Amino acid sequence: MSWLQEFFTGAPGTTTAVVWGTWVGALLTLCIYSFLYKDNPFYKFAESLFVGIGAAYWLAILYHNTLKPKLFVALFPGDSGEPVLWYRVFPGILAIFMLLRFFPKLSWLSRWALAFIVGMYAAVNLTGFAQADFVEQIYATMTTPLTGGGVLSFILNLSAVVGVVAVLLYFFFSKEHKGAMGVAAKIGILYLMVAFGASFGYTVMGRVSLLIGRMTFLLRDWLHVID
Amino acid sequence: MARGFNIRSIDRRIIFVLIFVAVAIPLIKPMGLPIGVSPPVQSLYDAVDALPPGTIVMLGGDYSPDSMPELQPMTIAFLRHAFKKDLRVVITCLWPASPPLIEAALTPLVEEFGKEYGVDYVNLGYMTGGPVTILGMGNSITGTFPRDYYGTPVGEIPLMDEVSNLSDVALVMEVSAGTPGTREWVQQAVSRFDVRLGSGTTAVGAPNFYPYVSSGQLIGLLGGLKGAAEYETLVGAPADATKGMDAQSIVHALIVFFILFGNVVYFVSKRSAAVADGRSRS
Amino acid sequence: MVALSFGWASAQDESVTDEAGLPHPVAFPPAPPRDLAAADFVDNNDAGDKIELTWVLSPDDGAEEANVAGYYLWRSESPGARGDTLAFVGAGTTDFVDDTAVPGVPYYYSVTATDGTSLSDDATFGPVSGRRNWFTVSRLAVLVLAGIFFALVLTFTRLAERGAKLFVRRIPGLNAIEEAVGRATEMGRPVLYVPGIGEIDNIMTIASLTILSHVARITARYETPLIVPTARAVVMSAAEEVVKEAYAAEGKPDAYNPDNIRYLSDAQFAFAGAVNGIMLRERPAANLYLGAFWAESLLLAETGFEAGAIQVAGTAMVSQLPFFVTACDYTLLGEELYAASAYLSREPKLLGGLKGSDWMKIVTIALMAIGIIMSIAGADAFVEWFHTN
Amino acid sequence: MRREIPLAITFLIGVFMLVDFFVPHTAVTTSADELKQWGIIVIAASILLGIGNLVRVHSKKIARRNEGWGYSIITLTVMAVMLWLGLWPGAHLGPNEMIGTVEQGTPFNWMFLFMQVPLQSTMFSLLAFFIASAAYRAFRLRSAEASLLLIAAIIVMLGRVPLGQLLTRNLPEHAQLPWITETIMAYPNMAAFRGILMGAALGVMAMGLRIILGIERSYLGGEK
Repeated sequence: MSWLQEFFTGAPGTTTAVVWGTWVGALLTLCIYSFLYKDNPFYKFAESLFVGIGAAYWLAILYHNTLKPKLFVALFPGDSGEPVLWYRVFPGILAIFMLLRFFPKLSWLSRWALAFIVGMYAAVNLTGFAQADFVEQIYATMTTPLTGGGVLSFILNLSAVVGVVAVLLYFFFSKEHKGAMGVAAKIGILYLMVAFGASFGYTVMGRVSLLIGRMTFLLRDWLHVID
Repeated sequence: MARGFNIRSIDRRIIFVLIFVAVAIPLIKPMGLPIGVSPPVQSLYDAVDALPPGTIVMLGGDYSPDSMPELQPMTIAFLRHAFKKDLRVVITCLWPASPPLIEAALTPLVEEFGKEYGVDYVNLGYMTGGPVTILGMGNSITGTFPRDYYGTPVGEIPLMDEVSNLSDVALVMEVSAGTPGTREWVQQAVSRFDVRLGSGTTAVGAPNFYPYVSSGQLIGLLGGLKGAAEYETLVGAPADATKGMDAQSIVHALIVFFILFGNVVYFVSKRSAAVADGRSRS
Repeated sequence: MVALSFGWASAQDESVTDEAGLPHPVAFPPAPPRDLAAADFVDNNDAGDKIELTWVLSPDDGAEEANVAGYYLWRSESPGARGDTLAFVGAGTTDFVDDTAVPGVPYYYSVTATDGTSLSDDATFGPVSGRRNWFTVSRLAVLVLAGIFFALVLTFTRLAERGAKLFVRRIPGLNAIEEAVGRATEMGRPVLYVPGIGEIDNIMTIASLTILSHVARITARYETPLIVPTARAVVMSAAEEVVKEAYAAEGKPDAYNPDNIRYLSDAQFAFAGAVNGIMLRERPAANLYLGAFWAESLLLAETGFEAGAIQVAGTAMVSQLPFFVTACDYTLLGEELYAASAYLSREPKLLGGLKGSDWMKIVTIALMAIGIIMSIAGADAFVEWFHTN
Repeated sequence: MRREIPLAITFLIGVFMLVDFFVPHTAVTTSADELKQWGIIVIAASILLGIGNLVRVHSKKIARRNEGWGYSIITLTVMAVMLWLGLWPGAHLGPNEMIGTVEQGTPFNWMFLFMQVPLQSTMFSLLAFFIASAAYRAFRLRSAEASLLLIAAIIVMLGRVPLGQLLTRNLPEHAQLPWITETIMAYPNMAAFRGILMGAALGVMAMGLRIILGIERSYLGGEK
């Protein structure tokens, strides 16, 4: 397979692999951009490549980085000198159960595996959100630095406390939004709109950045118009 | 369209061409607009900068190619800062696509700073599991990542002798494109194991994380390409993010113009339509 | 050279050291630190190997003369001896966590101040031993608050199961949905209902299917065509069931048209493109987008707006809400989507969760108010109780 | 039994992981740590399941000659090639396993960097165009709320780029766009997201409780 070795040999960035790769990448980029004109076979071709390579890539790296060290080597270390973790037989069995989903007669066993991870994730997320996103946020609001920072800091920090309370009340459903509750909800919606506005601005920024990234690839790596 | 031609239903392909031009021209003819640094970026930089040489930090690379233009510059700027300060870096990935992207960032930097794999830095590769994996690292990093990206058992990697769990890491920099990412790190590592966490996120995610900045759960935050450009400025090595800022400025201005102009056209035509429509409602 | 290994090298050249590498006590040593105390340290991964030491600074620490350079800490297994050097810490430090203790072994600790050349007298404490702990006390707040919340949720769920009338206010978004459907009926044009591109196990998709059932009953009543494009095969079959059932419940099973529940494509942009095609060809007068949406939200809302349809959206995907708010006539924000589904279905588990969250929010607001007052008043113990790490 | 055993598994694992959060004693933590490793393995199997499903969907499409079945052939073919390069020991040239860098000469990595990377990153950069078009055609100041949203958006869009800094650099500090933007982000935006976050946390906690107690069983799927 010497031609393949040659393909990858050379100074960094100038190998045949990189030169050809850049061309392939550029053509695929243009295939996707053709969608801007309208949906067409080039776009569909690129999209089907994307799905296939993505899935196979994931599978391969899942095997090398997760399944092999954690399951296969743990059970059969061979001469690597690592200890045998016999109890990894159990998750191994659960993993096989999970895949029995493909066999209608035995697919009920896959629920055991599913139940295992659903239970684990339910608990891990429960404590994670309870601590970091609930109790810690209460603590952070309590310790809002209202004093000792001057007038502007006082106003801004107070506005933050008011905002947290108003947003919580906006999403309170056990009482009609009338009277004092109505006022709180109105204030809440103002905060939400400002936040969504910020989110809007940031999202625009992100999308534009992706385009800049691709354009840099086309103009620099492919066409060498810029450096 | 069915309504017949008017300026409102202008072919969107014209808009596409304008956007294309607004990105390409500033890239070809840069203006070099100044980059100001925002407080959440400064505080992250200061925290990293204050670490003594030899300190072990962790880089969490959790993104895929679709957010690479925003996040790859952050990874590069952070690694550059860390290598410049002689910090040692342990890299972990919760997204399957990250390890080769991180490798691509590392290759030129390792050459430039003369760093040695396994001594100055290590890439532990991808591990599935998200929050559970972070939790696992709180107890044992080597138990959670038994081998590195290249399949070497961690027992054979000198740097990993000094790292047993997250408390042996002075700071974690999480470069995050979504789930699992910054939120999971805050929940499972910061709150649970008292880890010091800084984060770089896509612009789409950044506004969500300000409560964590305010509460101190995040020591700093880089939001999108601008955040990356700010970090590049602080590290003193302007690169891709900084170069993109001119185009970013021009396109933002163009989009703001579109919103304003679109609204003016809309309300003017609605008023004239209301006048013309006065007698017969369709 | 203990001092050197802690990066404290300034005084090292002049210091006189014994074999153990420690400075000799010579003339004017600094005053000793006081009140050394040691206690088992509880942390989130407590194996009983951590003991926390605290002491009061030497009076000379920070004073102009005889400045203290730092403190040496010793650990011994017998009283009256310094034992092994544990650590050197810089001036101004008043605590240290020894994380090398063997659980259950009694230790005697000593601390001395040093100015770099001489050592003060010792402050000692002991015996103390590390314990494997059964509860992380700092997390009590999480346990208590989660406990209160769970009690509320389970109580309300039980009440709902017993048929108690639990009040939930009507979400204005539902009125907007009904108006939009009414408008389409008036115009004799179809209603388009997009249940998002989430999988069937996504709670937004589940909430959306509840609302779909409500919408289908209205369209059944008025015999207005209802088009439901889906991006997931499983969601399509679920939507079929929901719509068919609603038409049957309204006594119009014949008006149900299975061709209008369509699977278009799993691919995000291909799906959006196909839905846009429906909007332009079949010209629905009302577009309802309820469920989990990602980047395609923008493409749908834009085309629908251009086509002149009344649009109502609802999602808990925060990053997509801005686009819906600016391009749709009405938008259900985040939790409103779930509340609308609980309101319509009256399912006990949904109502219990909703009511429980509601009252927990009131508890939270009250706690925050008290906490802020306490914090300003300097009652730190109350506030710190909520600091859980 | 087909329902009871999964519900019991969920309950036991869930409760044990909750206990692990509060109890630092090694009697709990040692086995909880190993259980987390098991969780990672089983999750990996669920990813295999997802990929298997993808293969099944495309195979069916080809077998039935559904619309676009030709594209399904492309998907499955490149998938097979990529898998062969990634898993078959004879297919690689690199020093370390099949993965590695381009410099080390692995075709697997070449396909990732020069096919997957451009495809995936270009796909989402399309949104820059779509957002611009929607900005002109659909984002309307239709109500007080939408107007407030768009005004905040415009300030942030200009304040977060160097242009905004340049335009307002001669104004007093608190009138400069970058300062206003950071203030919006750190106060009203922070407050609203904190409120949303706390509400969402309650939602996740209630869902977790229902799953562990077996009140919520929809994840177990059909079979009435």
